[in-house]
Amino acid sequence: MAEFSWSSHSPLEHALATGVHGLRGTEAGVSLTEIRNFDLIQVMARRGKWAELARAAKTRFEVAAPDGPNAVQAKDATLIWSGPDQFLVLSKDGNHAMNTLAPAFSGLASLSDQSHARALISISGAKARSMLAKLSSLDLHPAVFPVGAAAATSIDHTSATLWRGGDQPDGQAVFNLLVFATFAESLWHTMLDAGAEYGIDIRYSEELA
Amino acid sequence: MRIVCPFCGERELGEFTYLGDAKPQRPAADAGEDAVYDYVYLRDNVAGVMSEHWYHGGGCRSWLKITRNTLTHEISSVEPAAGVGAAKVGV
Amino acid sequence: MKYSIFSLARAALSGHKNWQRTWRDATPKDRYDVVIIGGGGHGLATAWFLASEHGIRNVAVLEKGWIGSGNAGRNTTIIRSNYGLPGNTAFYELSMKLWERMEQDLNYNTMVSQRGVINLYHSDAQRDAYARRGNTMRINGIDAELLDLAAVKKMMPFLNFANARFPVQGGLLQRRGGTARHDAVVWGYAHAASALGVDIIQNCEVSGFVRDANGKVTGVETSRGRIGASKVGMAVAGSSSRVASMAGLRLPIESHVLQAFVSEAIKPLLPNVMTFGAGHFYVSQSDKGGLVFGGDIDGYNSYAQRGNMPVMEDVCEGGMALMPMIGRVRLLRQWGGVMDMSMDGTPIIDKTPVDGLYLNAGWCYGGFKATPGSGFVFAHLLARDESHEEAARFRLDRFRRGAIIDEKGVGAQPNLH
Amino acid sequence: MAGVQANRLANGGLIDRSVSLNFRFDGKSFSGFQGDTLASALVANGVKLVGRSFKYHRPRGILTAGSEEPNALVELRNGARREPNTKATTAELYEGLEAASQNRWPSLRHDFMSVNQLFAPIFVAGFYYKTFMWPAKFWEAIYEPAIRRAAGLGRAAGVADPDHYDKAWAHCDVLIAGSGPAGLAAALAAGRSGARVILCEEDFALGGRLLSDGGTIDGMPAAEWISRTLAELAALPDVRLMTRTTLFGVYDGGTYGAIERVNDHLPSPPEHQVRQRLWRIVAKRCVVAAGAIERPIVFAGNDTPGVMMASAMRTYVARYAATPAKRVALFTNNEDGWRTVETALGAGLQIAAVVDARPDVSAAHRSLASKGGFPVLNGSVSAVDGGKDGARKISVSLTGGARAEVEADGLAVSGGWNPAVALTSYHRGRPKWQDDIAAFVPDGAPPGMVAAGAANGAFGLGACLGQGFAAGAQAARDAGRSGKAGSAPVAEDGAFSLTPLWHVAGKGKAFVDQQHDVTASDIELAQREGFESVEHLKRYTTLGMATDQGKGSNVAGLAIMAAVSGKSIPETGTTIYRPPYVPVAIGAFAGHHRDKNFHATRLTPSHHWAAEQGAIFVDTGLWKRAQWYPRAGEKDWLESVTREVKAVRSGVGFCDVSTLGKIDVHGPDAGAFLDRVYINTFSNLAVGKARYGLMLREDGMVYDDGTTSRLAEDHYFLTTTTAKAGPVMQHLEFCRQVLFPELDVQLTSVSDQWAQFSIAGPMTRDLLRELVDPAEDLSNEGFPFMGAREVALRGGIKARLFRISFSGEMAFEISVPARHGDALVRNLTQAGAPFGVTPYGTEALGVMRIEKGHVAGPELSGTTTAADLGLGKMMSTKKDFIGRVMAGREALVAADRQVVVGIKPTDKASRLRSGAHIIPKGETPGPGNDQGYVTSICFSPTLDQWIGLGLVERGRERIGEIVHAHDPLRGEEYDVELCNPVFYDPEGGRQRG
Repeated sequence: MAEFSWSSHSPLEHALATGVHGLRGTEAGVSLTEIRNFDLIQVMARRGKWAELARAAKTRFEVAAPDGPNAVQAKDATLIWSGPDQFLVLSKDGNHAMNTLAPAFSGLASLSDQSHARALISISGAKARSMLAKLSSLDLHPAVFPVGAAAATSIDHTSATLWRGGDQPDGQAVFNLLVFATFAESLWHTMLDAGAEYGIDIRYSEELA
Repeated sequence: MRIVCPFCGERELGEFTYLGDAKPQRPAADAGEDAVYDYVYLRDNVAGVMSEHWYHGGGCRSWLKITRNTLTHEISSVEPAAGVGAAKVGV
Repeated sequence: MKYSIFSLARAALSGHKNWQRTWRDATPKDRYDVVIIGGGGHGLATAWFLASEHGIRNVAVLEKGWIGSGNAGRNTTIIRSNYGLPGNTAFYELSMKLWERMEQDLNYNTMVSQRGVINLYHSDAQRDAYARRGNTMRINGIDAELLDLAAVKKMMPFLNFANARFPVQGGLLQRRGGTARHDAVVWGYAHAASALGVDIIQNCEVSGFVRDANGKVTGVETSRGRIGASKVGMAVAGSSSRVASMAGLRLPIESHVLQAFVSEAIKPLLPNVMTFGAGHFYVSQSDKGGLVFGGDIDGYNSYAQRGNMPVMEDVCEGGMALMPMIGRVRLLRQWGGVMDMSMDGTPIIDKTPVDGLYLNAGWCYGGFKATPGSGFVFAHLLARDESHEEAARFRLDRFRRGAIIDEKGVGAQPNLH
Repeated sequence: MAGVQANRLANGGLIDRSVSLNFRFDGKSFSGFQGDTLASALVANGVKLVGRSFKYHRPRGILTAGSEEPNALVELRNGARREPNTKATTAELYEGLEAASQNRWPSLRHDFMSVNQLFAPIFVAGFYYKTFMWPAKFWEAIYEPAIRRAAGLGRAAGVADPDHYDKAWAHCDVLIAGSGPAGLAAALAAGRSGARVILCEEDFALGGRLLSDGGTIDGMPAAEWISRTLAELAALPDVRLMTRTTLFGVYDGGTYGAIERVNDHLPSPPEHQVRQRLWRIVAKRCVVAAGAIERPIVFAGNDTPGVMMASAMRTYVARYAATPAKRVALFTNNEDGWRTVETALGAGLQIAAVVDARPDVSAAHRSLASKGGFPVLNGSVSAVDGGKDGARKISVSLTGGARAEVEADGLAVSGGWNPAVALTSYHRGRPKWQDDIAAFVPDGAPPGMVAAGAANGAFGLGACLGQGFAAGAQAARDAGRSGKAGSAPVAEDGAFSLTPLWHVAGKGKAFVDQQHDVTASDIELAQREGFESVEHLKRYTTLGMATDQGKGSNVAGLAIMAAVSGKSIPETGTTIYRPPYVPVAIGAFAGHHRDKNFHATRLTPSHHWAAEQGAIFVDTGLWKRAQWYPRAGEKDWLESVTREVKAVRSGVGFCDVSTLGKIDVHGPDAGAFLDRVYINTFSNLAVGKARYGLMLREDGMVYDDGTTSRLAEDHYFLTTTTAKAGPVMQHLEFCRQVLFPELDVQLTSVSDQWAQFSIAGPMTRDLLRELVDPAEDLSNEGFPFMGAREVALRGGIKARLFRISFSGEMAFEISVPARHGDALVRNLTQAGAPFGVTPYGTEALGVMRIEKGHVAGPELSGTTTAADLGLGKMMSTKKDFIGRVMAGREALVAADRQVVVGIKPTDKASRLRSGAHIIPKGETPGPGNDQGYVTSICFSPTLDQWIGLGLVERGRERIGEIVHAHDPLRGEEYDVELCNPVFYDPEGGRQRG
């Protein structure tokens, strides 16, 4: 009997073509990078257990879990608010995967693995906000949506999680976007159409930074 | 219309779904057909300020109780439904 | 005054100085046999049928503003009888037959145009649902045809067949469906009813009901004084809950805003009335040349007679998905009407629990096409105190009994109908 | 190079004479300059006749210089880009522009339809309501088609718009409509205060009337002040000036609609760019500085080419250096009109006369007249002589009764100014009448909005600047910005005196609404016939319903109505103002969402694999699902589907069912929660077990069904139908958050987390034994029917395995994390190869569910009860659940309800179709015996005939009865037998085995 290979395929693998899309001849206004391998766990506090969960999270991540629309950077994870009394844990290398997180929050929270349910796209570039203005109804002005701001929102009538990561060394803002896997290819094409007039530099990364 | 979600902040109408009047309360199990008929079918259909159920399905997935004027669409208050934030109940 | 090409030609000779008012400007009398609240199409049609069919001419129609100022003057002018459920099918066909003789009945050209109404389908499931509906229509003696893709292509070659997200597969066609000039329907009924003695009283807002010791309604309080009535009929779709509440009634109705749109006038482009089956969009072209179109209700309770952008965008997205040739045609005007959305999407024509008060309500966005039929059966109810055969299922107690007529199958949530 | 621009002044104007642009109008070549509109270029080339009116096909010229233009409408561009009804007055000139006049045949100069003018005595307002009624058949056959053909203005392209559109959001503290003095001053004040500002200007140049009228601001010429102001605004980081952008509507919560004509000034949009962009602007405050619109005076012949609004004439002369006439007369009732005389004199034009309706013309103007050598006539213009080549002579009724005639080829008309009150009135506000300017001004506005400057009835330059600046500063403060606004720009206010004059009585047609040919006598007729309400007036005469939206005509029309009905203008009132402020391309409202992008597309984890196999896909909601997998040599879908079904029934097959909604229900009260939302009980379901569940709506009708498994004491895995995945999630959240807040339960959609496949057929276990770790016990004892648990797969990953069956065969559903879905489908193929494993699509799935009598979408129609579906016994009597009480209503438990039953034609060769109705055998079909209909059909390879399910009155009591299938739509009549809906293995041995 044969053993089987269980290779993992990103929902964007088919649609993503690295290189420049749209306007050429100048520096691309938008940079899109898909991040392919990550663990993503939805943590929902149980009735009356928020305080305990918050303590347990603090112990584990050494940062306070977000209790409002923010993304908090821990040393090996990002905790992204996803609704009242709930947050997403984004990490890699199995550090905070289901099997390690579940025991830590046992009885305090209900956990659902979302690692395969989403695609993760990082958006930057001088025209990132112009492109996002066509996709998102959020006000992404630096003063309104600063580093660490997060939003559970909709893009193209589809749920999405958007948060602002740390700025790039050149000071440019970085927006991170989680979209549902089965919508990802469709949304990707919508993003390409929205950004084509600025030129898009397309890449992917096998690893969460 | 813009709705200030108590959790997410001000958001665009398209992120929300409407259910309707929040005044009717689901009757107890033994209340009988008349009471449930009233709950399911009859409406004050207020021309003015009414309390309504909206769902922030395109955001944090909270059900909200919104006080809104049906003549002007002006929203005067937004509160989470009773079961939202249950994790903070009793502590 | 009789209207015809001859009277028009004669009038032209005198510079049109001899035309009289289309309807008399009546002042309220103390008392009427029947008072109808609401000077829209339904109220005026009811008055005309009371006078013409039942000989009841001591009738007043009370209108809070100008006649036709409610949904009669804010709709997309579509007439059809392509319903699928018992209760609806025969009623709307009754109405259609009355449309077909309206101009001669009223001596007023309401520009009834039977250019055909086609509901496009985009999936096998939709085709099957239309087949069921079309067969219901045929069983009720109504014309219906199920068109396949080739037939639709021939009839409407301009649709997006090549590059559509949800390709058209065919359509259910009712050739006798079409449009009518909405304002003219109001004026035509006013003209004809007034000629038979009906008092049409504008700027007369009802503020309450007069009740006797037994609770029977014996008249109405209005902005123009108290008016006595043996019977009072409500035909105030959009305001039904407000008026009913004056009599202490709560109704299975919510008020919602439905937007409608018209484009600039262009030369004839669309042959018929069509509805998109994969989105919220329906359209026809007026005789003046504007594309008249609409889609879904905004979805929240409203009395504001205006809507918001998401629905406007949704409707135009549907239009562009269906026929991208309209991209450069410009939207000229946007407006909103207040719909009486009933809990099953079907109207109510019935006596109320209050003696002497009769209800004609819950038309959702189907009220215009029902205008003559609604007037006909409501007049019957008012005159004879029993439901007309074709409106026998539009009872108020059907919700309590479970005898609901839910064409869309979405249940007691008005914003989904 | 074509044309000589004979009417172009040698100097001046804001045109760029270094960029000459060629264009064609009605096939004739002309040239203009960068900075021209089509209208100004036509003026420069001496073209007077530009269009034909709607009803009478009267020759028309250019009346205005803006978006209020009723007459100069053209078909712009060619082919698929043809844009009907384009206002020449706002269309920017570009190299190669092509425009054609419209609503004329065979040509603009010789328009056959102008014979309509002969019938004008009959074609009065509403004439069609009074005739065309006899004989009745003639209306449909003759009259109406003729009316329709005659109606309409320009021709739409008739083919798909080749350009792209998009939509975007913007956010600001202060939104400003208009860049005239008030708008720029508002932007300065708000910007300096630190506010985020967006200013929308519909023109391609900023400055509003300053561009035409000049003036002195802060001691400098207007042009210099504009450039200084723009420089200062450009230096502010959060001030955004959007030209070619019209703010067209205000919606709830401070949301505004604006249309940006991104590339309409070019022949076609550059690659990757859109033609137009729809903006949804969210603003805390809005300052409407949209200015005012000069209004006409209605007199006979006022539609003759050469008659032009006075301010428009100034614009053509001053801004475009183009002269609409050589010898100009002015007809005014106000001081402002005289500025046209000043401008014309400055450009060296002759002034023929000024006809001023006011008795008291200022001394300054009188001296101007004597210096210029032209008469000032106190009176009114009563007629214009001329035709398609323009005006020639103007008749004047002098105050006191005498008459005068003036030779002129151009007549500038000013009846005063109407503030642009549309934006402030869109929330059903009614503007109020202001006597001193005889105009409606805003009376309140939607929340957060304020009008300033001319839009607010302040016509002086100083007042505009002052009001704009104050409004901008206040708006910034209201938005929470506290920076210093500094001082306001200063200018003198000119005198404004006006004597209202709306209509000059006289012989000949006097047009109120020029595009729709509504005359003053039409309004009188409407009044005579009782159409006195302004809304009736509008609807009866079509006044104000043309593409200019009544910008110029409405107030004049209601003033005439007021006069004939003996009321004041404010008593007469205005019609309701409706957006958009200018007509907006439908394509812009759709944006990206057209063609394939109309709606998003959802792809299953095996999509690309299925595409490689050549699968045919079907749209199911937003999903693309494999419908069947054709193989070479198969002649049609039925052959493929039949093969797939047979393969499953005799061997093994698999199908991607990832589209089902999947919800994690967590928490100590998860079981109690499910008991309340399902009609059956789940709290007693053992861990490791699955159960079929049915949900009702609160009105007692079936809402959804699916299989829910208990994976742990506090964890259920709930599935929904594909169609209801979203609505059920919302419904469950409502139950959790609103109805049952006391329960400790959490819900998460995991629909996208899991790739789920059904594996079905007698050889399912054989396949799974290849795939699953040998340590897992898949025997009937080790993994019984309705078992559910996690298993290890060969090669290292874990999967969930559910022993459930939709096909009626021995079957499992297997799910793996979605990124392994593609691997799973390939591994299934590999593991199943020895057993001839066959992928099957939704058609085969549907065939097998019908053979098995399972209900699905067509039966879950929202109008069926559990009992109708034959599932009434599932309803627990021991607990409350959603829908329990209403399900008991009399009509829902009536004995004669239509219930699910199996249906098969008595002739095995006969086809069965969904939507056919069921009539008792031997009866004539009619409403009284229409007993139900066929809901679902398939060709059953197993039974070798067409079979189906139906909803039939008392169906379950009538098993075995032969009834009639009536399908008049498709012309089919045949007998069918009502039968047990479970056609296949009714004992269920196969799925349990």
